[in-house]
Amino acid sequence: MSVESFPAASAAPARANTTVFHRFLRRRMAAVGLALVVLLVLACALGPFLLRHDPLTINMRGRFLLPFSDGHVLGTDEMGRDLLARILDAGRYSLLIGILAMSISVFVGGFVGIVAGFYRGILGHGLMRFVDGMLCFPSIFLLLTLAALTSPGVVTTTIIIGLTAWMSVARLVHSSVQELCQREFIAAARALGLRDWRIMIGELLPNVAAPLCVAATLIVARAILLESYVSYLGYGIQPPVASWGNMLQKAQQYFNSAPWLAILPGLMITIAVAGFNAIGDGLRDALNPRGRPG
Amino acid sequence: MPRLPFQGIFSRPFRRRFLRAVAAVGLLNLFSASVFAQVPATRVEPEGQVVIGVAQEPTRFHPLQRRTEVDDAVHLNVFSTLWSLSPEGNLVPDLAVEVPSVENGGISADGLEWRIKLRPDVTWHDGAPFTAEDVKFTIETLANPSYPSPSRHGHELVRDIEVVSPTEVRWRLERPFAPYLAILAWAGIAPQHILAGVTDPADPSFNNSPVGTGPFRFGERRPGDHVSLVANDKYHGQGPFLKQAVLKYIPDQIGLKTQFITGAVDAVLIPGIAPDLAKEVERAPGVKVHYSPNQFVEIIALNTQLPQFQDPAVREALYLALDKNTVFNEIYPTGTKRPTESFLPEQSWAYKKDLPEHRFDLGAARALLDKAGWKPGADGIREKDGTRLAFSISTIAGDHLREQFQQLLQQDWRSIGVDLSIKNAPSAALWGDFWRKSQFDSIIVGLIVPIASDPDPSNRFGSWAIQARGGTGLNTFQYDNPEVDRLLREGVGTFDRERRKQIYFEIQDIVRRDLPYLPLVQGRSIEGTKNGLVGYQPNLGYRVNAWNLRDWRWEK
Amino acid sequence: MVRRFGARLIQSVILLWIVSIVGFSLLYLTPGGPLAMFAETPGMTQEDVERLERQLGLDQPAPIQYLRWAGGLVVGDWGRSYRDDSPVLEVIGSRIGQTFKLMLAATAVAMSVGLATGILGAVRQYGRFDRVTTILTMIALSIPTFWFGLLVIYVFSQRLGWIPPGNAAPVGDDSWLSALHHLIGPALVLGLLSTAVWSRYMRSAVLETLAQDYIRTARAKGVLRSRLLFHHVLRNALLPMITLIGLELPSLFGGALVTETVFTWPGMGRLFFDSISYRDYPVILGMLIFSAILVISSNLIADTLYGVADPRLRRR
Amino acid sequence: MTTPLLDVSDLTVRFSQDRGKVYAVNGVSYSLARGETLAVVGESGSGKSAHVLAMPGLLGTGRYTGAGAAVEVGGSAVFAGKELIGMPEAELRRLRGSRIGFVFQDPMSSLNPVLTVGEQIAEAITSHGVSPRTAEARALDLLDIVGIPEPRRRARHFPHQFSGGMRQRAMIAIGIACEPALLIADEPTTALDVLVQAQIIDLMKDLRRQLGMAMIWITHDMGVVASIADTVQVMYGGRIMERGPVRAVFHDTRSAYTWGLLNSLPDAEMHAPSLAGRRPRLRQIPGQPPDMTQVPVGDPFAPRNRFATHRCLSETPPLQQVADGAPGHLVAAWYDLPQVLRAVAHRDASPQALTEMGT
Repeated sequence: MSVESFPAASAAPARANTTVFHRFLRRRMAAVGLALVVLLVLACALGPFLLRHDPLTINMRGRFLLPFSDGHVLGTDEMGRDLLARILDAGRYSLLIGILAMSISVFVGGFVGIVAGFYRGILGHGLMRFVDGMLCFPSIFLLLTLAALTSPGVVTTTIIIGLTAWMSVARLVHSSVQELCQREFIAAARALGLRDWRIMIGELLPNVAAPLCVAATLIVARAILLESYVSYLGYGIQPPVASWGNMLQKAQQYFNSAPWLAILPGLMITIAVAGFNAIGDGLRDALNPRGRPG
Repeated sequence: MPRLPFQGIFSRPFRRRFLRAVAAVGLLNLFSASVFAQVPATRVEPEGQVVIGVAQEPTRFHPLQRRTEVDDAVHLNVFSTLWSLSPEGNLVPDLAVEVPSVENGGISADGLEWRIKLRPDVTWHDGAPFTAEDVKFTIETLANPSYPSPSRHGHELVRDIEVVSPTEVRWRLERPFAPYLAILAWAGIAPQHILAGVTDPADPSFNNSPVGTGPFRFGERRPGDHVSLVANDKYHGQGPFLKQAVLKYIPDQIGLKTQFITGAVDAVLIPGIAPDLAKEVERAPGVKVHYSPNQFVEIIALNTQLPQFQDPAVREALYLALDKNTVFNEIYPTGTKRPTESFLPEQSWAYKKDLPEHRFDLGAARALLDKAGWKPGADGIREKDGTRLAFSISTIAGDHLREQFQQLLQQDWRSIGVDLSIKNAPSAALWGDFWRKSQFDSIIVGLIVPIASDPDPSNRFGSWAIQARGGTGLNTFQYDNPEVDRLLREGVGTFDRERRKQIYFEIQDIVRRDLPYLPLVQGRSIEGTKNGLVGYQPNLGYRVNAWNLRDWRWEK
Repeated sequence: MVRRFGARLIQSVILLWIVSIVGFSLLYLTPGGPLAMFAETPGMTQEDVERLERQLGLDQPAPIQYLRWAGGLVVGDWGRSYRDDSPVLEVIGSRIGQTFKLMLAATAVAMSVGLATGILGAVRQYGRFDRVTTILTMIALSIPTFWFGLLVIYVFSQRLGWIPPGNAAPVGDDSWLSALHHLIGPALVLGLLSTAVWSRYMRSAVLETLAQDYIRTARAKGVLRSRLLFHHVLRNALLPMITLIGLELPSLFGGALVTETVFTWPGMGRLFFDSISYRDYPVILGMLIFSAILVISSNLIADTLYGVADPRLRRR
Repeated sequence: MTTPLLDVSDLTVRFSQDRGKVYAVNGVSYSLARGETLAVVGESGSGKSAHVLAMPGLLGTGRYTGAGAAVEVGGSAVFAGKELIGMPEAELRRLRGSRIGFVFQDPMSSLNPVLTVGEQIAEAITSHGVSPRTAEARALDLLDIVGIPEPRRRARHFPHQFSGGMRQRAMIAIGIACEPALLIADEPTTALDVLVQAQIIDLMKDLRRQLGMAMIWITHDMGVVASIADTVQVMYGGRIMERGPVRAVFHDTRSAYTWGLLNSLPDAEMHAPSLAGRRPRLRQIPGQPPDMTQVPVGDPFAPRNRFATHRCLSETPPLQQVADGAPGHLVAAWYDLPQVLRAVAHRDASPQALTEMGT
């Protein structure tokens, strides 16, 4: 005789229907991160339309202008281009590359993870060993080798970053799928004679969506960082296209005479990456309230 | 931009004398200035060290194998050549007692028999005596087709090499070949007593501890950091005055500049100071900045076989729309580059001064294109017969000044209806088939056109030198002009310098008119030394201005 | 234990085999080659270039080149550098010391600062210190290493003159004091990211440990607070940190690459960039394999150590 | 009349979390005599563990809370003449383990996995000023006392090398290491299987007799209550619902909640292993447990109580002596349960039907 199994007196039953979003917003860092990212995306998306200056217009007679001179809020760069316009324009590329590269990793990683988790056997094993192998290379190593050996540009940089970041996604998805495959509903789906791909897309994919979302957000942050590394080292985005990384690379030449040229893009990278990181952290906690804090 | 062997042997005075002599003797010259450098000097105890910052790492010290310009900084100080090149362009005897000539009997009248007398008092760094066997071994190895020598150019003509005595060696050339004297001024003599026994040419042991006869012994190499050279107290010439010379590898130009200003290095050589930072460095206390001309001519090479570029009007319009003034006032500050219209350095005797001067005139450029039938399309880009005036421009990714230049061009050319896209690549990708087989549209490149000691540009403009069409040579412009072909053939067929000069003047005129490339500037190396360091002397005969470390010292 | 180790060892060898194929194909498939940079050498003819290519074995088909190279790997002959003909292992060996020194210093910074802040933050969760460190670690995780390095050089070297702008040591000065002085900047920069990672992991490990029943038991016994922290909390919370060393290694190694570039440090990072720009294939491949071995073996060692350190996994 | 060992009056416990306040214990008063065994019964969240652990400062008032909750404890709890509430942590620490011993529910998670069992027992002794050497010897004695064979060998083992029952014996050894005046046992047998449960209960009965200590035994198992306790105290919603001598409470039940507990007997069919795990599924008292985040008003059980009156919902009943009951039998109810039950019995309501009516 026992009373233990009476419905547990939950501490907050009234809020049991609290949505993930609310839980997310209750974390201050996450909310700030979301606000930063939204602000940044809006500024980069709309800013260039609202500014008087074109990010590509060169004015060799107005180079290295100080901030707030001649109608240039942040001054001009080494080619006399408006720095604010350029930073926002660069942000479009940096953010876009981050998001596209993330999509590639999530797509490839999700695909490999689901397939490998669903088909145990040689296929699954082989795929996961390949993932392990790729993970043995420090990612910057892999990235730079690829970047240095191909012709640089927006498309190649995006693909390369995407292709060096998918392995962790594959691992994550693989382990969730393996766990899911133990569950009854998958067995039921199989018993019903559903085709494999329908089980994978219809049953498994929705169930790995939550961890995938978290991983995706964190990968955006990582991809933005990686893009900046590669571009900084001269193997990434090439002028005249600006990205925060290559603006930094060009600006370091003038670190002594015009330090703000290098400081601002670096700051933007930090803000964007921190924003996405904070969102990712918040999402993870919100989706998994009993998970580890911090 | 690649700076490679044999770039600098053609400074004007040397060449002038050389050809005067050729004209006089009909074949080879006697150097009036073949002074004996081996006047015994009172030996000064070497003291102090100098740290020279370079942005490439010296790694190859084997005198018989391929090397880059920064390796030369070691080679020229550890090894000796039979004779060397002075800054004035004279050949100065080093291991040889005298530079051979017809007049002193070193070279036979027909130019085929060479007889070299060697100094008896030279020892290798390991104490072994230097003899004629070493010279024989060096030349034979360089000529050996199965040995990985960088080039057999010239050496392959040597026949019947023979050691007459320990201090005399002689050989026969298969045919008269004047440039061989200059080529030998680049060939460091290798120790036969060490290398004769090494069967595997890839054995790194000699590379890692080379033994020469030069003013400095090889000290040590800390990979990725520095190479140190130590004074050779048994050096057969004057000097050295420094106890130690260090080539400090600092991988990027900005780091190099920073460390020079902060005093961590005493001199900056390869690749020197970036032009846009020269003024900043000049302002720093305690340092001197040198603007030393080099052999590079910077151009925008055009792939003339592209349909856009086949029309000469397009090439001319592009040149008219090139804002050289802004480039040389803003991107490359005054004094750091010298605008040019020719492919030859101004120091060359064949350099033509009065080529038509470039002018910047966007209106004229537009008018020219209009006249030639290139009509602006809906997007403002001109087209003719279905060909859009759109093409790409390439250069080495990361060369920030050229990138700035490209972006300026993009804007200027857009205004005459040209769509220019930028397509840069790392050097290893750029200089392969992309460049050699003319796969580019246009490319900014620094060239050294003459080969060895001659201004002859056959390798660049002869229609037989187009690799894309199976030729051998570097006519990557795919420039094909029968008139130029004829002149080139005539130019190498005569020894009359005045005649040749006229021919090359004519070629410069035609090329300037045809514009297979858009000429920009002749380069200057911007190098720096600390105050109090003396001995730095630019020498167009070598590709690194650390050729004479034996003369460097600190002022008392 | 031994059997587990053996199985892991076999897995590792298979991994290495995969790694070698991936690495080789990567380089083989890319355009350009080690002799491209001699293209603009006047006096070097096309024939000269082809002759040198033959001598380097670059004209062989890919599978032959792979087998030749992989066979060498097994017997410890990793090929020769195209740049100076030195054996690849020797080339790597000549640089790895500097990189290890840097990584070690960075790890020392990261572990001391990271563990301390992580513990303090967890012990006073949501306190002011915890809030500040949480924000700081987030920034540290997000800041681009090279940019931070540039700032450090600009402020502490060029403006204040406290630390040298780069290099491992001035030429000819081998004193440890000078070496230490040169190490400060790069170690701090490289250590920043790891510090944040360590701090976060430590914080959550401590929090998790604190929530364990046995901590309540210890308190119920009346154990002194200091003993509670060091004997009960840290002993348990530090255990998973052993594996973190293994997990952190690849990113630390990659970070060293970037930091070395900023601080002109003569280690593996510089070697990597030089090798890439010179297309020194044997060295690039060697470094890829080397880093993979490093990662695999460090994971293996970390797992083994964990097995030894945690009594639940120990077998007598 | 001797002074009680523990005198609790109007004890309140509140957790504040980021979700708001939780009213865990709302004014609990009772006293415990020396040598007395008190069983505290209730479901999870009834405040039965919280109120007991709050007194010696084990509910997160210490530095190392671990949970994201701050705890406020109010009221008074006098232990052996000393006020525990508000006592500095350093002083509390000295009490814990020496005068007050503890045995917790899950011996696996309650023992530190990386320390040997011997170390963990000895630590309970060294923490109170005994030299390590003495403590070690004492630890071996204790292992022997709690019935672990080969103490010398076993002391060097880690918890994972022990069986469940042996772990709990070790846990008990820790609890009694300093011969405390009060042993707080928080569901010490819940995690054990039935056979081992009985052994542990026997052991603790023995020890209680030998050491003459008082015991607070927190449990949800009425069977255990009957076999070990002198007094039983039924808690719900952070309040005492009914309290009194075991016999009185069991046979003269006055609270509807107690009555519900006693009648929620598992029947045979429900002993079958469920998919959920080791515990059999039991019949439940219908309805939701109370929302502890609201300021409590009225009889907390009223919303689930079939017999609740309007008064029950609005006014909190005080804990009072049952007018016609045994001395010390207290109940907090506005209704008179025996009377209500008699009325229902007329309509032929089986206990089972009755609970079902509650829905």
